Amino acid sequence: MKKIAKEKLALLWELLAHKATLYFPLQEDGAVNFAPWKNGAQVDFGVNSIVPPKNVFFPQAETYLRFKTGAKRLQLESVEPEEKFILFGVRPCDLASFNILDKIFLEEPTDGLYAKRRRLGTLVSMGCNEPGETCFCTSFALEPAFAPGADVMVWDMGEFLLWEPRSTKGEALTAVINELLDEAAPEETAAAVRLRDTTAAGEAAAARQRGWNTEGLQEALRGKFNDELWEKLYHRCLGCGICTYLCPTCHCFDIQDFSRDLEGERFSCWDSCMFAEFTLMTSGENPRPTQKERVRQRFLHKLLYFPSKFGLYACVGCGRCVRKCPVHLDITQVIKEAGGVVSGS
Amino acid sequence: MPVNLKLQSFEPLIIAFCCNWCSYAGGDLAGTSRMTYPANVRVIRVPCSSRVSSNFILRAFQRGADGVVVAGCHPGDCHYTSGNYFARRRFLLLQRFLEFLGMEPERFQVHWISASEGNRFAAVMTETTDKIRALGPNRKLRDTR
Amino acid sequence: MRRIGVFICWCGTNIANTVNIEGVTEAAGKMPSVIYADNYKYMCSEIGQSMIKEAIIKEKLDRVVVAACSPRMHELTFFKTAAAAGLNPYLVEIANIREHCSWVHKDKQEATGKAIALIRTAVAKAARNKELWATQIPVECRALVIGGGIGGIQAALDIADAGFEVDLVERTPSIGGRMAQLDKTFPTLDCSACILTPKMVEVASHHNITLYTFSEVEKVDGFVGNFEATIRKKARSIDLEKCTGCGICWEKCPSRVKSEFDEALVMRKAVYVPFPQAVPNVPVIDRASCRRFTREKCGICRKACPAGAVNYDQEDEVLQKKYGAIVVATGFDILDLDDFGEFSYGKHPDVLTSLEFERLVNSSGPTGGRLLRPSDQSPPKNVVFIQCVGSRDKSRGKPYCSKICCMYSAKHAILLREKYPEAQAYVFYIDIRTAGKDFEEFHRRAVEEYGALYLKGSVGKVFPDGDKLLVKGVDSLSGHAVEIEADMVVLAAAIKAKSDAPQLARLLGISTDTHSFFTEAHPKLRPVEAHTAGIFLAGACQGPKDIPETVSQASGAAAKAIILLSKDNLLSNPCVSEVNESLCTGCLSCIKVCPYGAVAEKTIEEKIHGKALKRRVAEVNEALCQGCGSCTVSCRPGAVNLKGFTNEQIMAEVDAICL
Amino acid sequence: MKQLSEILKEVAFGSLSSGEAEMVIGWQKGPFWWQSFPAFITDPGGTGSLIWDPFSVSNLSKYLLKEVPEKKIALFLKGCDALGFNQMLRDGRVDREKVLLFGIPCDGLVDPARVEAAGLSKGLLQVKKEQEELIFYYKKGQRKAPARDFYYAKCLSCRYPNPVIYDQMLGEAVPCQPVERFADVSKLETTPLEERFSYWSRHFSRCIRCFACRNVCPACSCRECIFDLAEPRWLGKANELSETQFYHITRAYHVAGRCVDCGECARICPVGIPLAELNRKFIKDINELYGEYDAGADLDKEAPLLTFKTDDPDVSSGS
Repeated sequence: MKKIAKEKLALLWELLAHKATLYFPLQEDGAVNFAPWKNGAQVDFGVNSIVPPKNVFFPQAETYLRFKTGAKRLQLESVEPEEKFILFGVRPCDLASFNILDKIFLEEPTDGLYAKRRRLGTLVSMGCNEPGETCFCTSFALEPAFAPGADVMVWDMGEFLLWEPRSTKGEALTAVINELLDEAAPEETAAAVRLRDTTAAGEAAAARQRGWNTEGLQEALRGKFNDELWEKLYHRCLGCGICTYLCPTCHCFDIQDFSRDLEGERFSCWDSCMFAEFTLMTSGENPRPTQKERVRQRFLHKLLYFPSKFGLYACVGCGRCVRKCPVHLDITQVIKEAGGVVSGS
Repeated sequence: MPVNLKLQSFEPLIIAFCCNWCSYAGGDLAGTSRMTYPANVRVIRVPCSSRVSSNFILRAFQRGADGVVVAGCHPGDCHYTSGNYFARRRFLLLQRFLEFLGMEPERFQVHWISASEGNRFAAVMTETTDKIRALGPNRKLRDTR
Repeated sequence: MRRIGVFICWCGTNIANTVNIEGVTEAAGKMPSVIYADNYKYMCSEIGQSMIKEAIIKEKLDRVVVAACSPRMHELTFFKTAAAAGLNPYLVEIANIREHCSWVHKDKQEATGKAIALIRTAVAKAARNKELWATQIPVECRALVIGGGIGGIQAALDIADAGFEVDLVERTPSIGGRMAQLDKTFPTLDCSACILTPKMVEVASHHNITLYTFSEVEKVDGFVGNFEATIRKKARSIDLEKCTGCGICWEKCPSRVKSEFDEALVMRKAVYVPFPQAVPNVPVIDRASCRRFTREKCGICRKACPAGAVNYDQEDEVLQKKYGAIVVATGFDILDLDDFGEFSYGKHPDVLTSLEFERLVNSSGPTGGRLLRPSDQSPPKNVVFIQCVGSRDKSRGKPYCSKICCMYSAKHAILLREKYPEAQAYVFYIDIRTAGKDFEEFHRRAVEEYGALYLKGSVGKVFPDGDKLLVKGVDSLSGHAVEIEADMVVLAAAIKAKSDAPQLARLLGISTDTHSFFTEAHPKLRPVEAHTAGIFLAGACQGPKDIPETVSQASGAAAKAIILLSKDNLLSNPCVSEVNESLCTGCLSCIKVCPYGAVAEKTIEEKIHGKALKRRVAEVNEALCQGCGSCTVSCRPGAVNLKGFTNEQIMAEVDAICL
Repeated sequence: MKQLSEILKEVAFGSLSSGEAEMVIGWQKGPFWWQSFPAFITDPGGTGSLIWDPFSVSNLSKYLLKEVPEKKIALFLKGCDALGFNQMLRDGRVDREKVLLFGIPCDGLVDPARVEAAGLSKGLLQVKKEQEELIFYYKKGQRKAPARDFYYAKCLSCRYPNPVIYDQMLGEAVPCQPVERFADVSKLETTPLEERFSYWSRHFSRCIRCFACRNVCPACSCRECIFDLAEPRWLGKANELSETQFYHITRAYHVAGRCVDCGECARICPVGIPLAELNRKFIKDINELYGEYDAGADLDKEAPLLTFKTDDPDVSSGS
C-alpha cells in the first residue's frame, strides 16, 4: 500500500488532470457535486456529493445520434464519447451503485455509450472515515470504508492519504503518479483496516437501532402490492424528482429529439417514476394514475423487482433520499414498515 | 486581425412581434413609403401586443435571436381597448427581470408604434439593430446545440 | 406529412427588383413539407389566382403560403382563392415580402435572404394551421334603446321604421330629455318643443315601439344578437291605462318640491308630470316627497282622481327581455359649479347656468318665457355670459371643449335682445368656435344684428353689488381690466358625462374614457359602435354634441343596429380563443384580462379516480371574443389558445424565423 | 398554559371524532431530530402522533389539491401557509367549505443546516423550543441557545407570523419582527451585469429539474403544468442551461403577483438555488411600480398582472 502526503495533493490533481479529465467533489455556493476539476476549484471530501456521480456514466442528458433530413433522405450520425476520465473521491456506496447500473446498461441489449464510458473511466474511491447520520450502506452488505469495485482505494488518514491500487487500471494510474507516492508503513496500513471495521460496525449498529434491516425484506415485500402500507405512505409525496434524481441507482430515462429545421439530434435524458407524465400514454391513459402507484413502484422496484431479476437490491444506502426528501418519504421508512425480519438486537 | 473588426462584421438577428392593428400596419406604411431599415429585423404578426407571451420571447432568444422587440399600439389606442396596458405591465416586469438575471436590457425592447408611424417603425428598427450590433452576439439564453 | 404549396409573387418589379425570385422559389421548394413552389408576376391577378387554384387541386395541396404583399392587403383575396378551390381559407398563410422586405431593403442578397426566412416562417405556421369555420349565431330581432332624449328617440324611431321592435327605456317619467328643456335651437332658432314634441308623440304611438318610462336597465347579460336585459319599471303609483292626464291630482297635491325639469327654479308637486308636453302624459308619484309615503298620511290625489288611476300599492315591476342590439343614448349632465366660487353661483339668485337661463326664456318655463331676474322678477338689462366655465380647464373642470356653449350663448344673446331690445349682452370667451353649418353666420348675427359685445378674456370675480352684480374681468385684446354692472350672469357650465355612466358601462360591458364618456370602437371608422359588439352609442353620452350631431349619430347607430337585426344569423370571426378544459385550472385570470367580457365561468363534472367531481373552468363566448389573445398569455398552463394564432403556431414561427 | 402541541392533538381528535372532518393533515415526527413531515390521519385514535415542533415547516394546504374529501379536511396553517392557502382559494383551487382551518401562530422554524453549522448536530436526539430558546437534547446532557439564531432566513423576514385565515386560532398571536426581505435582491441589482449573469448561470447549472420548487409552491396549482406538456413542449428535457434558464424565468414569472413569499421553493431546493430571490425580484418590482401588494393577504386588491392603470410606468424601450 502507498501513501501520499496531503501537501502533495495539489501536485497530484495537476498531474492527474493532465492525464485525463478529473472529476472531483467540488464545492460551489455551499453545494458539493462532482465536476471536472479546474485549477482553483474547491475540492471538498468532507461530505458526499448532493448529486451522485452516476451522471458521469449516465449523464442527465446525452446526445447519441444526429440526423439530417433533406430531399427524401435521412442521414444519421452516431455520437460516441472519447474522453478518458478519472472519477476521484467516489464513496463506496456510490461506487457500488455502478454495479447496479451495469446490470441495466451492460447486459443485453448493451448501452454502448455507457459501456464505453465505463471503459474510459478510472475509479478512485475514498473510504468514509465516519458514516453520516443517514447512512445505511451496511444494510446492503456494503462497507463505508471499502469499495471492492474501485480501481484505486484511498483513505484519508489525516496527514496523508493511503493509496491502494486494486485493478490493472488502478495500477496504471499509480504508475503515472508514482513519484508522488511513498510506501505506507505497516501500522498505517493496519489503521486503514481498523477504520474499515469500526465504521462498518458503527453504521450497522445505528441502522439496526433504527430498524433499517433488509434481512428477508424481499420476501416480506412479495405480495405487498395491494398492501395498505402504500395508502399510508403516499399522501405526503410531493411528486418531485429529488429522490430519483439524487438516487445513485435510479436509471430511468426518456428519449427526445431536438431539431432545428431539417437537422437535429436524438438524446436520452433522465426521467423519474415520481412524475405523472412518466407513464402517461399518448392516448391519455395513465396506468399509474396517482402518486400512490408511483411511490409503490419506486420502492418495489428497488427492493423487490430489481433484486428478483438481478439478485441485488437497487439501493446502496447512501442516505441521500433520507436527507433530501422534503417530506421525509424515503426508502428507510419502507424498509422499516414493510419490515425485514428484525435480527440481531 | 483586430477583434473589433470581427465584431463589425457581426449581423444580429432581431425578431419583432408586431400587433396587427398598429405596429404591423406601421411596418407596412414604412414599406409603402419606401423607407429603409436593416434586413436584420424579421417580423412576426400577432393580433395584439397582449398576445405575446414571455414564452415566445424566451424561445426567440433560445433559438438565436440577438434582440427581441415587441411593438404595439400606443397606450390608450389599443384596438382591443386594454391589451397593451396588460402587455405594458407584463413586459416591464419581464424586462427588469431579465436584466436582473444579467441580460443586457437593450436586447428586449418594447415600442409603441402606430399605424401612421411608418417613419418611427423604420427608425426604431434601425436604432435597435445598431444597438444590438454594437452589443455583439447574444449567448445568454441561447440553446447552444 | 403536409402538402404545402408556396406561391411567390413578383408584384411586377416591386418585389422582383429586390428579391431574387428564382432563388427564393428554389429555397422554398426545399422547405419542410413544401411539395410545390412557383412564382408569378402578379399573384393577385386572375391568372395568378388560377395558378393557385389549379395547384391546390392538381397537387392536392393541404396548405398554401402566398409570399406577396402585406396580409392586410390581400389576405382576403387569397382566402377566397383557396376557398374557391375547396380549401378552407384559414389554411392559407401570407408571407409579407413586399412591405416588410423588398420595399424596405436595398441589397438584393439581404432582401432575398430575408424573403426566404419570412417564407420559411409562414410555411412553419401554415403547417400548424387548422381548418376554421365561422359559426352562426342567431339574432334576436329586437332592439333596446337606453335613454329617451332626442338621441334615443331618433334611434328608436329609425329602428322601428325599419320594421324591428324597439323597447325604449327612460329613467325619468317622460321622454324628451335635455332637448325638452330648451327654448330655441341654434342656428335656426326653431322652437325646440315644436320640433321635438311630434317625435315624442310618434314614439308613443309607433306600433313597433314599447315605451318604458320611469324605468331603468338593471342588468344586461348575453352578447351580440342575444342580449338579455333586466328592466325595472319603477312603481309609478298611477295606473298608466286608467289615467287620462286630466291634472286634478297635481292640482290638489299639497306637497311641493323643486322641479328637476325646471332646474329647481320653481316647485312642482309630489304627484307630477315633469312638463306639459310630457309623453306619456301621465303623472308619477314621487314617493320620496309624497306625504302618503313619507308620513303615511294624505290620500288626497286618490280621492280626487276621477279615473281611479291612483294606486299607492303599485310595486316595481321587473321585466326580462331579449334583444339583438342595444343603443345607448343616455345623454349628459352639467358640471357641478361648487369649485367655481368666484362666480357667486348658488350664492346669488341672478347668477344662472345656461340651462337655467334656457328655462327662463322658455314659454313653458317658470316665468312663462318672460325672462325675469329670479331675485326680483324684474327684466334684466345687462346680461353677462361667461364661456368655458369648467370647459378647457384642466385644473378645476374638464380639459375638453364642451362644444355647444359658443353657439347657445350666441343664441341666448339673440334671445335676450329679442325679448328686450334695450338689453345688452356681454360674452366673455376664450375662443369662439363655430365650426358647423351656418354657425359662424349665426354668431355674426348675434354680434352684428343683435349687438352682443364679445370680450376675449376671463372673468376673475362676480360680486353681488346691491341688487346688481359686479363682473370684474379682463379684456385681453385691449389689455384692460373690465368691470360690468350686470343684472344677470349666465355661466356656460361644462358638459360632463352622466355621473353613473361608469356603472352603466360596467353593466353593459362597454368602456368609458377618462371623463366617463362611453368609448367608441374606433374614433374614426367606428364612431357609433361600442367596443362590445352589438352595442351602439348615440349622442352626448359618447362626448359633447349638439342636436344635429346627436340625431345623425343616433341614425347612424340605428343603421348599425338595423344591419345587425336584419340578419337571421351572425357569422362569427373564427379566430377566437378556445379553452382546453382538461388543462384549465379554473383560476379565471382570463376573465380579468378580457376587454369584452367574452370569457365566463362554467362548472363541469368529471370523474377523477372514480369520483364524480365538479370543477369550474373558463368558457369563451365566441360571439363576444374579438381575438386579441390577451387571455392566452394570462393562462399559465396554456389552456386558453387563440385559433389562428395558437401557441403552437407562434412557437413554430419563432423557431423558423430564427434559423 | 397548555402546550400548543397538546391543543393541536385535541382539536385534531375533536374534528375527527365529531365527524366534522374526515381527515386531519398535521405533522408527525420521523426518526431524526430534524424530520417533521406531513401526516394524514383519518382515525381519531391516530391523532396522538401529531406534533408541532420547530421543524413543522411543510405547508399542508398544498395537499388539498390532491385530496378529494367528501366531508371536510382539517389542517393546520402557519402564517405563511395561510397566505398560500388564500392564494389557492383565489385561484379557485380549494373549496373553503371543504376545509377546517386551525391557525398556528409561528415566530419561526429551525433550519437544520444552521444547527449543523453551529456544530450542535453530532449525537443530537431532539430539539425543543421553550419560549425564545432552543433546547438541544443529547444522550448525555442538553444545551440551550437563542432560537432565532437557528431560524430559516425566510422566517426571519416573515411578515405574517399569524395566519390571516382560519376557522380556529390555536394559541396566542406572536409579534412580528421581520428583517428587510429585499436586501439580497437589492444587492444583486447593483452588481455588474456580467457578474449577475455568471451568478445565476452558476446556480442554474446545478439545477437537476426535479421540479420540487414548483411542486411545493402554493401558487403553482395548475392541473397540468406548462413544463410537463409534451405538446407544445415548451421546456425541453435536455437539461441545457438555456432550458433551465427558461424554466426558472418562467416559473418565477408565472408566480409573479401570486407568490406569497413563503420561501418554500428555496428551502427545499436540493442543490441550493436561491429561488426566493427570483420571486422577490418580482415582488419588489411590483411593489415599486404598481403599489404594495401582498399575495395571499391583500384579498381586496386585484392581482397586479390582472389589472392596469392607464398611467402605469412605461416599458423602457431599451435605451
